[in-house]
Amino acid sequence: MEAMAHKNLKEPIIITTYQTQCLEDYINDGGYETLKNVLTKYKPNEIIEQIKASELLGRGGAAFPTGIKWDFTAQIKADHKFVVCNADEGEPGTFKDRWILEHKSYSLIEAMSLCAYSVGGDKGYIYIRGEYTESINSIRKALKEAYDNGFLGENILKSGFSFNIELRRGDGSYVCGEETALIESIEGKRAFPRFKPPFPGIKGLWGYPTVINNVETFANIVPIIKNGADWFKNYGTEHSSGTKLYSISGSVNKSGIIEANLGVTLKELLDAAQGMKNSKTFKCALIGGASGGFVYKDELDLPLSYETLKKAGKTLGSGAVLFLSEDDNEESLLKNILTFFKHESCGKCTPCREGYPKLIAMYEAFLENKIKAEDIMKLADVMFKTSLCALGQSVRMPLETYLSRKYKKL
Amino acid sequence: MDNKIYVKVDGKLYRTAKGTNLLEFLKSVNINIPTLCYHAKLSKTAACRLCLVKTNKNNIITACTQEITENMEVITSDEEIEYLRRSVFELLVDELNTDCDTCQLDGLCELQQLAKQFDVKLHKKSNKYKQDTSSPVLTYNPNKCVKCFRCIKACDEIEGKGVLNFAYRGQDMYVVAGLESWASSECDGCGECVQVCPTAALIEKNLLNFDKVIPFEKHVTTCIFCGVGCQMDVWLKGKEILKVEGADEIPNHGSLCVKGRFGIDGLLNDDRLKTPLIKENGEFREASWDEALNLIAKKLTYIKEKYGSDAICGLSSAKCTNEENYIFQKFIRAVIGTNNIDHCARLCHASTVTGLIMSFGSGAMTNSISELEKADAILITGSNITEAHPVIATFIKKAIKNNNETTAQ
Amino acid sequence: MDIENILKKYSKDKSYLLEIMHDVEKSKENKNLDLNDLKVISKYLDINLSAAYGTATFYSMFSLKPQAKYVIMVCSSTVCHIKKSYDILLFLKSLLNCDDDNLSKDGLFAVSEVGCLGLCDISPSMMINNQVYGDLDENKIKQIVGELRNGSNGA
Amino acid sequence: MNLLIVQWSHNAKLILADPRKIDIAKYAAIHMQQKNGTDVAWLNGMMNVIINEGLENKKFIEERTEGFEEFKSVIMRYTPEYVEKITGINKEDIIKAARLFANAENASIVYAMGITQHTTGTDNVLSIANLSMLTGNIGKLYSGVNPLRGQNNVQGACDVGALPNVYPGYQRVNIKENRKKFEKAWNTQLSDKFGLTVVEMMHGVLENKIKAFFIMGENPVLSDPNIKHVKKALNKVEFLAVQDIYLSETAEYADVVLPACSFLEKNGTFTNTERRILPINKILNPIGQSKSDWEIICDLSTRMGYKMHYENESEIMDEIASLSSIYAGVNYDRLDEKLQWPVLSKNHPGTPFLHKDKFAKGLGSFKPVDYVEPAELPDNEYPFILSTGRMLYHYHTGTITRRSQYLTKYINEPYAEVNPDDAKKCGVEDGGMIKVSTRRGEIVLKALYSERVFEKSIFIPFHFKEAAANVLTNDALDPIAKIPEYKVASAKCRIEKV
Repeated sequence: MEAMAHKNLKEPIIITTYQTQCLEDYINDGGYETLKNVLTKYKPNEIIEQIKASELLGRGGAAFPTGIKWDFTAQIKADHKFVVCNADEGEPGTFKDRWILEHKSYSLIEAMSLCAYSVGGDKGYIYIRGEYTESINSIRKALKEAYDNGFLGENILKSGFSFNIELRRGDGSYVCGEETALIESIEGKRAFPRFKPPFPGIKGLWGYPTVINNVETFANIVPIIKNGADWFKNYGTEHSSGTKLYSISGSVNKSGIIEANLGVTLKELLDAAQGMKNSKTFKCALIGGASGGFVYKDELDLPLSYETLKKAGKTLGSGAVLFLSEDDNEESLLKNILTFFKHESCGKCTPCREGYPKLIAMYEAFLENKIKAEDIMKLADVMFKTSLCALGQSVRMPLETYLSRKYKKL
Repeated sequence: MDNKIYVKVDGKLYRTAKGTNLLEFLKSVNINIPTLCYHAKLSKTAACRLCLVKTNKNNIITACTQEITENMEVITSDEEIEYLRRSVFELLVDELNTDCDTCQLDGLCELQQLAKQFDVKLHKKSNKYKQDTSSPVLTYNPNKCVKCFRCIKACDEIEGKGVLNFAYRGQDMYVVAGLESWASSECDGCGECVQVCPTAALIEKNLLNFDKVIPFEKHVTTCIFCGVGCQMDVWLKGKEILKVEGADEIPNHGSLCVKGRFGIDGLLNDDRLKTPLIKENGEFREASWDEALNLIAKKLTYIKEKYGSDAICGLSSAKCTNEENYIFQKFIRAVIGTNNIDHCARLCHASTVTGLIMSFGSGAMTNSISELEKADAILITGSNITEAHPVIATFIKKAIKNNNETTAQ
Repeated sequence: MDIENILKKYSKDKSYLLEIMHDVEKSKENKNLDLNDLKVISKYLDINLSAAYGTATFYSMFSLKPQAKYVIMVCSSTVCHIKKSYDILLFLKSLLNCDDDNLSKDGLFAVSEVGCLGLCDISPSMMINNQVYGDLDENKIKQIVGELRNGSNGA
Repeated sequence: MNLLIVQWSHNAKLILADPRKIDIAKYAAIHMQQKNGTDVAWLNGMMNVIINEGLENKKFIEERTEGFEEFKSVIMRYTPEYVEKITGINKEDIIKAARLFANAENASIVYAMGITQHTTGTDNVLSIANLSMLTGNIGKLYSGVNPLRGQNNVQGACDVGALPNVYPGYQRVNIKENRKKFEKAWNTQLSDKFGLTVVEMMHGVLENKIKAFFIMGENPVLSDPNIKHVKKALNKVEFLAVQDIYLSETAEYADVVLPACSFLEKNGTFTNTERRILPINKILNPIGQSKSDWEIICDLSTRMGYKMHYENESEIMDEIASLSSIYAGVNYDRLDEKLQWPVLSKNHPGTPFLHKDKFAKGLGSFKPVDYVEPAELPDNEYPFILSTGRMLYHYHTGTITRRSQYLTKYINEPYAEVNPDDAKKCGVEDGGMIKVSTRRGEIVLKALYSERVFEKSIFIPFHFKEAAANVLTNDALDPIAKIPEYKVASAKCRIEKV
């Protein structure tokens, strides 16, 4: 079975391929052909046009149109441009990038090279969180093979195009998933997010234009260029094209990664995960990781696409879906989330640094009925509106989606 | 066509250059926006999140990170903005030591002024963190630190030293020099960090000898520790010197080196000469001005008459003022009657004067210090500039560092 | 590999700070960076000491305190939390006789909590040095710890 | 180099030529570590490359200078290969530096006593001037020849005539009109003979020509080369008066000592290194009976029968302005303007950079300069090169800084920077005591291992009286400027463990 929409995907498929790919298989399967084709036959802007036409949205969580992002960088003149793959998958409940890194590493490298060719990049970085030792090993191996076989380095496939990729490891910091923090980290510093604008596409690594995309975003590139934008748009919804890898976990019978069209319903995902474990009842799901929102029974038919969730006041985020049964406790899960964010706050901006410890204290007081839900939400709202990066803004959604349901007044 | 555009602020129309920093613009038209991490000499940080405003483009933003663009409309104050600013400020001070009663900088502290503005009471005695007193010249009290990045950036961007950093993260974060202590670091004591600190987190050690800095007097003068001529503000409490700060004027624009900022106590040591001294039988004894001056006058007159004017020499001083040097050379020439007058310029730059007069006709530095910041190439030779002229070195470092981050436009 | 040999692998590019610290820590018997390591690394990369210190203390995978031969990171994030990771943690600590610093009595293990390890499909999970373990229960943990103590596991 | 994003927009490259690996080397695109005392050679080498590659500014040379052809004929001998042999600088670096300098739109030269304090000091300066004219980097913004003055008012003291050959405003004493002008203004007769320079004065005492010394605020016992010699002179002189704020090492030799007040206790002006006239303001009352130096001198002068009276410092400045064209427009009402001289009239805005359109002397002169060895070179007996200079925490002879409770916490004892390899060979530990000796004397001090200095070279800061570096230095003089060779002439020294 194949993922990333290579074959016609009709219904959600739980991924069962856990065999490591080798370069020979990849090449036999048409790997690096796209790159060869592109380097010999296409102009950079033709590739960008195709990505634009595919309407691929960034899969890291912010869902920014990838083609437009590339175009920004392509249009800037600079001595250097960088292409960065954000493989700092730290969002709790998300593990799809890990799968791609370990099983689709060649495609990832090919995609980064295509990106570099399109935007005029000369150096790439894959930033993988340090905990992913297997992923690090497989990317290392794939990089070496790519260099050994002329798919990377100077004068790739004798096209005159040169591109190098270096692997960088994270060392335990959730905020590195934020693109500017990740850039600081690659530069060897504390991962303090930068303010935006300027966006990395204009001023990124060492001040140079930098395209930075999530692993899954890059994983979509080769298929799109290979099969065309229209093919890609066959999948998904009108505004969220393509398929998505959903990380399914929690009290279900079959945890794992499910590939499905964007717009798949929660119910369909639950079915693909073979229902709730031990025949328990579905209580709710936390969608989008720790910074996502709770979805309850009455929303089981909600299509999981970027626009529908946004409309419902939630977010698809990384596509993580944590199923909770009647036995599971959202209240303690929220405490866990708050503690996690407090631990990961980088400390740069006031609301996040000082807000989380205070929020935890308030939440505890709330659980003891000492304060009202509104009081918590007030602080969460301040943090949401005033924090520098998403880390400080994140907590409002899980709190709100839970509290507003339980304490209707909100 | 100029590049001026219109910007509407609280309903009022202004004209300004496109790309102007919004916060700096608002400050320039006297609209009061609370700030803490912002400092005119430093790059923007956007850490304190106090300068919140609303624009028609992005809703709530920090003014310090916003460039003015076409058709921009800005609201600098409404109920929500005031509420958010105050809320952020409350979060900021919540865990800090804000015991102003025991603080030397009571009345001068920027945080205190903001608290007044927000009508937030400051009184907390938090001493969670250990102070770092290991530097010879300054003390860091993390309990009073608002994590504004100013000190870190000043050390890096103004001084080009980059000695400071934050350690740990989140609420546990504090400023660190070197490995755990100031004394272990590369800090050379210039004190730029102290000068930009908005609270008493970084404070001159000397101030710890005083209960309160206020009331004090501030006098500007010119530093004496090298040829740069840094302008310094000397803070006085009665007759005692509290501290010295770099004045934000030509040529140093606020910077000083360790000598200027922390060395002038060396001028006021107890063993200063207080009366004239006359040597008798190999020992000095105190004398009156009349006695001493009459003795000198007598001796010099005698020697002049006996051996001639050229048997007398005067050594003037590069540490004295222009007026004093003038008077002294006039004395040697007009009163003694000789040109035997020289001073230590002979020992440092006589060859400059002779050489440059031969080549150009004038023996002085041809250009200005501040111009160095805009040179494309700088050749330094025979000058250990970071030690002998530290403040000029900051200009040069800036010019060069500018190069490390090429803009990509 | 000692620190000098690790440094040789890297050019003096300042951005290698994290990479070098990562390798140095892993190479140490007690899996920690000490102040002297930071000094050597700073000198090599020509960066200020505080840049090394500040960076080392920012990232939670680095430890300035000595850890142990086996560093056990128990995932405590959302999914594992739902799957009772806290019980796993308590069990491990009591099994290993951990002190207040979370070091086992025999000095062989250091136990800590960690954010999501991305092993949510086999939750609850943990990582010991470079090895991952999922679907944990008390028996499995006993077995893993036993194997490590006997040296029959390559983690 | 650090942790934060800095948005810079400007471009500058640093070329450093210094035997020591000083801190600014971190920023240098090229660091040429020349052998001490070979500056003319590498400068000529750079100019050789510039001319050979056609990078010189022909228009500037043509329109603004004279003497180019003769100069060029000397330069042509200084090929990078030849210069490499003399200086030890890699010839590629010389070529790179030359191109970088010549191709820059605005190139500035900054130097200090590493260039001037040589027996070839004037030659070095001439070479620097040549380089600036060759590339047209003089007489315009962001360029120029920029000697950095070591003391706060070296520039001003020279400007107002504390020199043996010129009156205030660099008006030569041997020119009759100048003398007449000052005789008239001062209402007296003046000598037309050049006076003695500092080192010559000391020699003069020993040669029985000088009988009395009046020293205002200087400390030659520590600051002058070959201290033994200075002490001998001060012991011998018939009468010595010293005016200072502390009982300095020099004041100890005095017959009469007068208490002056410090800059905190008086008004006046300093002229900084960029010719900027800056005010000092009285902040404290004078300590004890101390008085400002000018008041003391005026009083003395009056007692000697020449009445000098000024109400205040402002009146003195008015007199300076009336006699010196470069200060003509300076007065106390304009001090806030912080003017740079020449300030030619009351409305003149001052001069941020010199030699615009025209050099002070008309055409700029290329002066051909050949490399000459330093006065002393290492030999078997004294195999090290000794260089002296400043360090951050102390100022000059330490009279003030060594009394600061803060500065002395950083460092408060003499030391020598010694190359670790040398030190180890001599069996000297880091921080161990060594004896450094030259033909003129010896001192004992701490050795600090330092990779800043070459092998076979030593650096000693001169601030510390306990082991005064100038016991060792050579008082050999530059023949024109009469500046002593602090930087190399003292080159022969040896270190031994004590």
